Amino acid sequence: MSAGGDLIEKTAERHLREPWDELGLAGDRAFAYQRAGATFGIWIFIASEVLFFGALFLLYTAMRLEHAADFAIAARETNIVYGTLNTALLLTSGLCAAIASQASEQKGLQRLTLWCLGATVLLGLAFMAVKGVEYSEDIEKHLLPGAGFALKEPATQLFFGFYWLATSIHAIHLSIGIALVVRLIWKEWREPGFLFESPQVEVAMLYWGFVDMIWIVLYPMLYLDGRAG
Amino acid sequence: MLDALIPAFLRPESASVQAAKVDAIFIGLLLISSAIVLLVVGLVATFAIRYRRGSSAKRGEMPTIVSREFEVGWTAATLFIFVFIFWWAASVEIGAFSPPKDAIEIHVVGKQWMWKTQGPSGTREINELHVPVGAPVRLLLTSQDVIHSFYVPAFRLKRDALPYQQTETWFQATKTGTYHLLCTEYCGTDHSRMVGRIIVMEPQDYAQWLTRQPERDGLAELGERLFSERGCSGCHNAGSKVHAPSLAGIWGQSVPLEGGRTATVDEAYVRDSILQPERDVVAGYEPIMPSYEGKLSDGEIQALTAYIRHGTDRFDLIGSLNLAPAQNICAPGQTPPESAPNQSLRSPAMVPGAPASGDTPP
Amino acid sequence: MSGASSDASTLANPRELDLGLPVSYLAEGRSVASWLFTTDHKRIAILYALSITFFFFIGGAAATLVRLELFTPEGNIVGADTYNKLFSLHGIVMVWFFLIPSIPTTMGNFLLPLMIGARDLAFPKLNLISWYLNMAGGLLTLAAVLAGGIDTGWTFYVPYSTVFSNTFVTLAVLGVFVSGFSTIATGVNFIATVHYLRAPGMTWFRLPLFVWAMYTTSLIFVLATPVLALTLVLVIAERTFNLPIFDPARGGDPILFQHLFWFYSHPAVYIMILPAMGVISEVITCYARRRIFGYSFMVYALVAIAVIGFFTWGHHMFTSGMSPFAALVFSFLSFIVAVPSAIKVFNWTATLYRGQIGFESPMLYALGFLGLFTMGGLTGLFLASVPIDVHVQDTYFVVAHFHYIMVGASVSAYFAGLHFWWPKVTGRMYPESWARFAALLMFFGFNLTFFPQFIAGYLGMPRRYYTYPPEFQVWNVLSSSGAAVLAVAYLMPLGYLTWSLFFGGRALNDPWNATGLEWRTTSPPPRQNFFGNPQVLAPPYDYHPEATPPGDEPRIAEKGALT
Amino acid sequence: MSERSRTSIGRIWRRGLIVWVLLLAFLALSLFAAYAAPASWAAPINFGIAATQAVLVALLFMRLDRADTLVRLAAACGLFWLAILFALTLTDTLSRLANS
Ligand code: HEA
Ligand code: HEA
Ligand code: HEC
Ligand code: CUA
Ligand SMILES: [Cu+2]
Repeated sequence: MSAGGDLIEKTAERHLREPWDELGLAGDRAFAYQRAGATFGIWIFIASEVLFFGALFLLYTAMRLEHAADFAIAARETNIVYGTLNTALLLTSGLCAAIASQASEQKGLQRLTLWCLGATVLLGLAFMAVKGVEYSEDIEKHLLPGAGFALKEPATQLFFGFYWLATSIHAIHLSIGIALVVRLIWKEWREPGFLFESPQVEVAMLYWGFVDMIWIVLYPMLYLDGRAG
Repeated sequence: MLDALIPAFLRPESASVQAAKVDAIFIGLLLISSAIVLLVVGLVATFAIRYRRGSSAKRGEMPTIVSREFEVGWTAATLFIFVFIFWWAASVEIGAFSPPKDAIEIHVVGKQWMWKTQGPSGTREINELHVPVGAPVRLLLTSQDVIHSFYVPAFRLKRDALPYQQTETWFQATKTGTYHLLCTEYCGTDHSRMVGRIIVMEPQDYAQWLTRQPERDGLAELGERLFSERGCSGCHNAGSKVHAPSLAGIWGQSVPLEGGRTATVDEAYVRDSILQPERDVVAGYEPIMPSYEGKLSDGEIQALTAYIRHGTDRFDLIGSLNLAPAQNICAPGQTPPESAPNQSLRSPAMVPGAPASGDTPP
Repeated sequence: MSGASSDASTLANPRELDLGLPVSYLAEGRSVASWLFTTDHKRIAILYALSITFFFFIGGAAATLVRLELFTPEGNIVGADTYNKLFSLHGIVMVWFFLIPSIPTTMGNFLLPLMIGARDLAFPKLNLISWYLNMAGGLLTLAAVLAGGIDTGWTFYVPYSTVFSNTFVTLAVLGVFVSGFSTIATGVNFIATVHYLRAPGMTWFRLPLFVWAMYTTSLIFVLATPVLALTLVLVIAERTFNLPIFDPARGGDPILFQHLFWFYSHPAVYIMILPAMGVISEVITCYARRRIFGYSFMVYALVAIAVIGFFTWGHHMFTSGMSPFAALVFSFLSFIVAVPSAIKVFNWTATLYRGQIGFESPMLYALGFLGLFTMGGLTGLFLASVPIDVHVQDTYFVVAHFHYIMVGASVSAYFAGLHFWWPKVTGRMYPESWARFAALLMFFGFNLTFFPQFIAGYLGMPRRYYTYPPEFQVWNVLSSSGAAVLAVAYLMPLGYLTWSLFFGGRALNDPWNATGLEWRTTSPPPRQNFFGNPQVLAPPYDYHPEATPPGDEPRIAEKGALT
Repeated sequence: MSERSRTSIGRIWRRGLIVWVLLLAFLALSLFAAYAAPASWAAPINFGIAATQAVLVALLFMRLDRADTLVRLAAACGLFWLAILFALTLTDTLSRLANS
């Protein structure tokens, strides 16, 4: 009982312990453990998100199989310049994110990490700006499904239903990504050195990479169909 | 035979070819399941009593190999039983899949909250369907609004009616009589009142019935005009903003009134409703309907009544839904005209990628 | 005798009452804030327990009104629209705010770290956020009810829910959507915990089956819920922004909605049963004093159910207009998924063989579970046979089927677990004879309520019917009377368990003489769960490897109480 | 961890840039294919390219190439379950389409 009592006293000082405390791990292994746990956690979440977007893509697949011709007509109406530009922006931001994540693992690369995070945010914001311009042009062109829709083939409305939905869900994800990265930058600013080996950088960057991948798939769905001929 | 195992009051009426087959599977499954339940519950009870705490039954270590053998054994056994049941059920399903070529073709349209049918030679009915006994009947279903489901318990028949799509099923009645027609896909407020009757008749009665079907007469046409001219449609039509009951298919139904009474819709009731609407207020509605006392002549009221009786809907379902007209209609007992099976109404094949007719899938 | 042995001096001795030991998690901080901002998995479990109890009674009250209305064939107590809102409320609340979170978030949260010898879940803050999301979702749905209700049924089928219903669908759907995030977060948390925080020696095949059940349930949480979330987003988008997605008038396909919905909702029914199976495995072994029969098969069966459960969703759509080819595929797969359930039933039965079976209330619930789950599962096979399903689809046969599993099996298991771990959670004993009486009453009331529904269903009574053809009245009267009994039976635990919090005897650390790490600490456990580093040296359910030694039995209530 | 810290800045950048250039090249390629390839070929080509790009991002930006088996398993699970969803739903939609 005395040994137990001892332990309790010790832990009373550090009131909230991390769950991995006292798993019999050496200090730095515990840290690696925490990091690995966080990475694993975010990957499970990404698997979950794969199904979220997967269901959306399934919807597209099924509708397009049924209305191939109308979908081609509708896809021609999207603005390929903005679409391609945005794809390039996001791919570049993905590069910055990847570099940031790898740089954060190494001593002495804090500045690089910070810069890359900054660039990631800026590219993300640029994407959103382009998307905003594109949206307003779409609205001008009456591509919002409903009364007064620009195209007459009925299933073109389905395509644009999907277009608005998919792009806005993607934009919401991207905004969350931007918020996460801004938070990291803010934390580093408040508490220099925070970014070094922080599992949070890895988590945010993995999420960013995932949002990137979603756009990579959306691009041919929304912009490339029906261009030939 | 087998179904004699179940007392009559536990057995739903069985009035179609399919019903007998379904009941056979049902009873088969019931026997298997009872055996399983008896086995499981029996074992649990036996063990619970024999090995209750403190009983003197002998306990000891179980031989270690047993466990594995048992596991594999009962896994294999259940798998075998399951595959057998599946095979049995599936073979009945596949066998009953496509309707005979000479089936009578009936179009069914579901609509909140009524069934409209159109049979051979254009006979139209609401919440009712007359069919001859012993002849296969093929139903082509669709819906004007939400999903409904056409259910005839006595035939063990059910199929959803989907908006802008066509589904199909078929049956062959084996017994004359009147059977429930129910809607079993939840479709809004009066889902539970979307019920009707299937009337199975002897073929000669059916042929007679067919000839007796009145065309919609002039009176109802007049009523229809009045219905919109006098503003009834403003409240009573489906799209209306005013909360008023739909009059579709209410003829002969009993309606619940405010205060717990019910009334049957007949000439007198409709007349009362028009002249003294505040007297019998339908349960769940405000008494906002104006009285038409003095504003409508007796003749006009009769016309309106005729209209309500014969259906308030323009009943041009084939036209409005762009369905191809039925091609192989024939009176029972006759041979069908040499008909090319209507390609666009072909049933979905059992095999994906089977040679498709009409337009090729993308 | 303990399978989980440890460093004897630092661990609480399971056979002693720990009077001198430090504060339990319950006593650490008594302010409201210390509860609302806690990251202690045990306190979060209590928060969940409160919220799901609340939702259970809301759902139960709606069910009571439904049954009252169905007493007579005419509509006389509520209007048609109200009735529709009642069963929708009942289904939505019971499924998403009671049964899905029930066992995982209360017992799972409380016991998972204890059972694997961890201090907490891997992401304690995320755990708290989950609870808030769950509450937010529940309150949004309740707001929809207060605003005027929702009448789509729990299935939200389009186009009724998107185009035709003019009730508060968006709000309610939003509520379910938000609660979906809560379950995803819980799933992520559980999976990471099981992978990373097992105590030394706790190998995968030494995990208690309850932990395996939580793990497999979490898999479904993570992989199925997002599809529901997306589907609900589509419904919201179609309703509020008029985006055409499923609208058949603009080329959409309502059957696609059903695929997406059931891709989630069929696996979701396994979310509701797997945790129950976990609880039952713990309870049966303890009161039969035997090692579980065929541990590894039990594990494989759990995993198989979780995985194969994803292949069978189409059996809800046999009459929907789905292609008949697909119907047969789904029918076949539905039979396959029943095999692992059969393995479990047989193994539980075999576990009883040569045991020392006692009939404390958790065991009564567990035995009830066995029978009712078997009944419910077997009627599932009826439904999986296409020709029979064509007849009974959307009739009371289906209603009876799923209540047999969800109420008869899962809720029984919930109560079994509640009683079993009550001493651990609260440190108090409940009055055993009351508990036994409630268990028996529940079993009786349950069968009276739902067995007649099988008959009514086979005779052709459709579900979601507010008025019905009078020939079905007999069955409905029986069913409604049963529901009254059931209501009383459910109110009883509420009463005596609350009583026990204040007046119940103090519980021993291990009143049932059970194995498992959760019993190797005080009742209630301290914030840190253990006094020292638990270490696991043997497989679980190490009840009596050889013949039962005399005296190896639970210390029943009287002996377990201090006063 | 120690193995990771040996990676120099140069290597990080070099590797990242190569991937990035590849990704952009693929983007250009798919843009070209969308206009130049025959209509029936365009979709498979474009989705094939998108898949390749996604794999590149997953492996080299999100570092699946060096991740634990456990993490890879999580990613694989996502894809596997996605496959279930697609396969069984399309079983129905395709067999209905093939006959309508
Ligand atoms: C916890 C919930 C739960 C569980 C576990 C199950 C389990 C099963 N369910 Fe159930 N089901 C629901 C909840 C559940 N269901 C709900 C809520 C609905 C309705 C939804 C709605 O429409 O609102 C539904 C509806 C439903 C339908 C659609 C009915 C319809 O609407 O037409 C079908 C059809 O196949 C079905 C089948 C099955 C099968 C085959 C199993 C199997 O997993 C069962 C396996 C178990 C056993 C088989 C018993 C034990 C086995 C033995 C003892 C072995 C020995 C047996 C033999 C050798 C024969 N269920
Ligand atoms: C997890 C799930 C769960 C649980 C626990 C229950 C519990 C019960 N359900 Fe359930 N039910 C569903 C899930 C569940 N149900 C679902 C998903 C549907 C389908 C909905 C749909 O169609 O969309 C459904 C539909 C459904 C119907 C069909 C409605 C219809 O189709 O028209 C009926 C009818 O009898 C019913 C009855 C009951 C009863 C009597 C209980 C009882 O077990 C409840 C007992 C509990 C209490 C009674 C509460 C305790 C007491 C009080 C609150 C005090 C007040 C009461 C009194 C004083 C009497 N339920
Ligand atoms: C201002 C709206 C309004 C107008 C105009 C109106 N009704 Fe009604 N009607 C109602 C309402 C509300 C009810 C239900 C309450 C009641 O029974 O009074 C009703 C009930 C009825 C009923 C009984 C319905 C039932 O389900 O039993 C009939 C029949 C009827 N109306 C016929 C007519 C006819 C014919 C006209 C035109 C000549 C007409 N109504 C014009 C609002 C209207
Ligand atoms: Cu129509 Cu229910
Ligand atoms: Cu199911």
